[in-house]
Amino acid sequence: MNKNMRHFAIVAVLVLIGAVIMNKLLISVLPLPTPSSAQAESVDSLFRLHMALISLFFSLIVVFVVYAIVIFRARKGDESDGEYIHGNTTLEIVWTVIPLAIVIYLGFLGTKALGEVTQAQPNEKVIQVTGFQWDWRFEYPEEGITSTTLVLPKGQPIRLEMQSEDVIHSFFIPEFRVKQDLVPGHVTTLRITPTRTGGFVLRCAELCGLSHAYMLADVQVLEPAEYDAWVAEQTSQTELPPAELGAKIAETQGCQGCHSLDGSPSAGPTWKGLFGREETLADGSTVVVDEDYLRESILDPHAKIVEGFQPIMPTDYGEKLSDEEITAIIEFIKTLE
Amino acid sequence: MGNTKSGIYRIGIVVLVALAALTGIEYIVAVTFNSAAVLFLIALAKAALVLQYFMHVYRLWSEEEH
Amino acid sequence: MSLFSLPAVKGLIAQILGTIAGMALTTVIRALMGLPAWKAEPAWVVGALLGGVAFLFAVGAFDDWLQWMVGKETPLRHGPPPDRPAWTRYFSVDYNHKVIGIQYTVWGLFLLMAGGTFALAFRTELLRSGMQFLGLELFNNFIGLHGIVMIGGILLGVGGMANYLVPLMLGAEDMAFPRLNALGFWFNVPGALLILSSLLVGGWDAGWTGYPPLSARGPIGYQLFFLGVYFIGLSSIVGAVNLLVTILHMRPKGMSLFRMPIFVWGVFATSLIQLTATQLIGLSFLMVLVERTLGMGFFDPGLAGPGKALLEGGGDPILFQHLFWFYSHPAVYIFILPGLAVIGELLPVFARKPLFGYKWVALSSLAIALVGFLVWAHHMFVSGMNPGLRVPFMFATLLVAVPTGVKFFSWVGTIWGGKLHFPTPMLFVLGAISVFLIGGLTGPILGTVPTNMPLHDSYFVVGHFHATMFGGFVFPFFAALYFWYPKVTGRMYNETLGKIHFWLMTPAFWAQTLGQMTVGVMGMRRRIADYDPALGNGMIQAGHVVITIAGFAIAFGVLLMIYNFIRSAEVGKVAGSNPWRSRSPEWQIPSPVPEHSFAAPVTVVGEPYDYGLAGSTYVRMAAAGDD
Amino acid sequence: MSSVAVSIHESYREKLRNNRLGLWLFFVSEAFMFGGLLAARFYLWREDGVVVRPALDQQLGLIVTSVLLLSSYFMNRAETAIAHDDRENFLSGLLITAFLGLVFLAGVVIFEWGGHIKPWDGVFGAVLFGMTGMHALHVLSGVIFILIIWWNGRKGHFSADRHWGVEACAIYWHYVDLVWIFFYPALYLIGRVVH
Repeated sequence: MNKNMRHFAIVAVLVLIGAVIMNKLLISVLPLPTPSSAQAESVDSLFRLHMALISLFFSLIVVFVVYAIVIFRARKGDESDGEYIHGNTTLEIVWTVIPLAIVIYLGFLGTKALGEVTQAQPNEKVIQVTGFQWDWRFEYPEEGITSTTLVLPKGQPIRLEMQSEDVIHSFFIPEFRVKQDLVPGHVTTLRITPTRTGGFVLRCAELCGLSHAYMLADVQVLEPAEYDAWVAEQTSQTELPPAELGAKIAETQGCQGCHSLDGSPSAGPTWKGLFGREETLADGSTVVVDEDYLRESILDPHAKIVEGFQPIMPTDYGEKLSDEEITAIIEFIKTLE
Repeated sequence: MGNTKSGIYRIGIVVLVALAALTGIEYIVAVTFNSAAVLFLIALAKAALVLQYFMHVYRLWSEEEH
Repeated sequence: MSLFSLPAVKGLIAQILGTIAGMALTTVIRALMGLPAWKAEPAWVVGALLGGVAFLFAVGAFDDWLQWMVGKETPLRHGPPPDRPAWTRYFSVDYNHKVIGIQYTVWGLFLLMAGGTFALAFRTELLRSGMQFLGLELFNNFIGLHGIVMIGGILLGVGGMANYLVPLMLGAEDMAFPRLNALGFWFNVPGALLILSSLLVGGWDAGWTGYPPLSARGPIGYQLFFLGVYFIGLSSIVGAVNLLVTILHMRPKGMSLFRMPIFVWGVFATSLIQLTATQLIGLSFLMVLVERTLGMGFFDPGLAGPGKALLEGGGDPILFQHLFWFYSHPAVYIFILPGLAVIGELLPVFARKPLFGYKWVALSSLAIALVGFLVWAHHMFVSGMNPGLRVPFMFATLLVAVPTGVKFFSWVGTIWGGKLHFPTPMLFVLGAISVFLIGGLTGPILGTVPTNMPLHDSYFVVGHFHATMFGGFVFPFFAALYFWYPKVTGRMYNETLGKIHFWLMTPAFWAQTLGQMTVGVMGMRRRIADYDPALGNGMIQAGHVVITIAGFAIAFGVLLMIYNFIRSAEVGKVAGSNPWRSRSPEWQIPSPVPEHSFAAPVTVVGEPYDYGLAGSTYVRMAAAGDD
Repeated sequence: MSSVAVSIHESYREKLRNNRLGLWLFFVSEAFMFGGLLAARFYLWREDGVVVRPALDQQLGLIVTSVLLLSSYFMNRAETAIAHDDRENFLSGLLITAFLGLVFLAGVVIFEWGGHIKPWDGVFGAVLFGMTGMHALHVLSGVIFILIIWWNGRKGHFSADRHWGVEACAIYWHYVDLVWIFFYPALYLIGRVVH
């Protein structure tokens, strides 16, 4: 018994030293990106507590095991048995109850932090987020702006109302910590209060098909004054010439998710030099790309499939776009020599 | 009613009548006050009858003759 | 002997013919109904289904039951097929649980290596950012295939250990239903072939989770994937029925539940989950299958809106996730409970000391299995499900830590004060403890909703999951393979090669899992073919290099093990009946185990792990000479 | 000789015990699948949080439910008969059960599936056909099982002592009935009717 006590004393010291080292190690190999939202603070403090607990318990088990390996290893040729110890009910109860108390406390802290992260704020600004294969669109209902960049004023509580047009996507900006799926048929919400200005990248975090890896959007957090200037600039834009309007529509509709502008291969035919080109169709016939063909390909994309491509383009652009908008896109394609 | 053949037949008829009656009650409940909880309870009662008298669930934990 | 008379080959041919017949049937029926005769998708669905069934008939899995249907009785066949070489029994329907156990294990190892190969392929692609050689489509196919093929391989590995060991450890003659046991194995062959052949018809790009709506719109490969999983699920279910009946009813005299070897407890808990939860993954995939084939809109929101909505839409993708995770979370306990039980089984043998707190360890398996049913929605914290479900599922998830902790503390209690020996199986057990520890400890951080938000669907999850799988299944499975190898073959494996395997694989795995967690925290998402090299201040690239190299090191270690096993079966030194001085019943009979394992009925007269108690015995064979 | 006979009898009893437990475990397993379908029904058939159901032919529902209940009685009668070596009632009971099973199937396949809702009609169609289809598949396999037992029974198989095949067939049939006991109110009775 005395010998065991000495072992336990040594082990206890080693466990504490091990826990400190492990915690240092974990924090250095798990570098969280710079927290940039009010929500990130709640998440990060809980994260650090978890790291401390992981370090402590990891050290506890590993030190005991390694110590036992060193001290209790059988000498060469020693075929005898170890001590006949069956178990110890008191110990079992102790190491059931203590972890139980810890996890209940963790659950309590988690609930509290969840409340902070999802807490509704006064004067929230609503932004509507739409995800589709494989791009993002942001609408600002108050200002009447549609944008492909998510621009946010620093310090302003934001409520994102998010919808998907096709499959499940997920809204994730690592620096903001929070994440939320966009589900077809649902409107999901996410709250963010940006606390640091700068550029970030929004990344889709739910596998959504071919170009999932590239379903990104730029995010800009601006000082409130700069943000107001951006809003003014966006809303002052009137009456663009058709080709420029077409470029803007193509961007917000995510056409370039499948149709490149520089001739590089993608899921659909490139738009570079498309107008006037002769295309071979899947059935072997050929067609010269003119305005009628382009209009048909937008309204009824599966009518004529160019050889080497799949009939995967959505068929609902006729409902989404007006005639003028389709004409504008065609004008835009014409400019891409 | 015991273990005789006719006795078991008779139990079968009684269970059948009970099940039919419960089904009738289900229907009446549904068209009058339509309570999902009551309907579920009736279904449970019917299931218990079937389990006990038709499926002989007790044979699982009784050492019995054949 | 002609190759074509081998039942497995007959099965393969029948599967191909059955597929063609099913396609023809569909085409004829469509023509008769006045529809356009050829439509690829329904033709493939019916063809794949018929092909799988045809395999089972042709291999002979239903032979005896067909006889019973016409009123004939069939005696249980024993031994190798009478007019063929002995090795052919491994390619035939054989009713001996030891043969079936080996069939499971070998087919499982094959699938694990196939799944690993997919991983190496896309790991190499991820070595650098940008696309190198795979292409987006193939990349997405490979991540799904890696996932499901590995899962199939793990299920087969679990089945292999359980089928070989449970009857032997109980001192039972065989499994309760030998014919069902054989059928359970053979389901896996056409099932796995369906999954692998999905690549030929366009593959499927939604990952192994197959979430709709994405899975409801992609290529035909999805249908083969769903059907393949269905076959493997059937195998799980009939296997679980068999194991549960065996454990409950086939124990010899004196073998009370609390005297069973601890491995049997692990299998018991696992079988309870397999029996019940497996139905739900089958159902969820079946629902997507009919949504694609017949337009049944379970998960398609369609034109939902007030009024006529529910006739025209109203489906919900989140329902799929509930049904799917109801199986797929407990599934990880199916994988790890037998593995953790192997740890509990081997530690006493190599520590020469009783298992510390036997009852607590046994019941902790049951507790994990039961709590495991109440935690599925922690995969859905950010899915858009009812937000009110988050907190209860968070608490339930955190509770899993308690019985898992009991296991760890009991393992430490077992080795404390023992006389430890370190042959290869013991090394793998200790490796398993260290790896499962980091896997388990990174669980609560994912189970707590706020910290789950940044980590969900990131590489941190990948790191956590692989640590639990390697610590809970792969390391213990390898330990089991090395440990019972002399019992199965009668010869010892090469100890040096075994140790090289361990010292190669363990540090490599540690580097891999920590590397995955590191890049995950930097913002690396799961399941992406390309990543931003600027993440983590440019350090992410280095992380991926480490992960990839570690992956290849693990693969090399596994190849070394396979070589060791094949070579040692020829030249290994003869092992004798009990090289580890174990008390368990299977070690009290000759190696390799004879056709009828126990020459005489077994009686249990003591506790399983009374190492260090002089003069105690666990089992006694009536014919062994003692009264 | 007699000791051999006893041991064979013993082994039949042991097998019977195993078979019974195995079949019931299979029922437990299937219950999770049917339970999943029920969960889907209550998850999907709601409007603004209120449980709803489509307008189905109530008469048809009552008729098929009654037919299935009645068939369970005859199945019970057949099993009791063979347990008392009454071959005549055994065979006739089986035939009546199979016939009623086919009537049930006809009711579902011809009249219910021939109604105004089709599988591709939103969640009403999907759940209705999913639940009744899965159940009908089990009824069909049950009918085939009954006919196989009847065929063998006619050839003189089964006795009062040994009729596990009959018992298995019977409890399988009752299990199919048991599932319908929950499906009937879920499909026809619970919730507000939408149009």
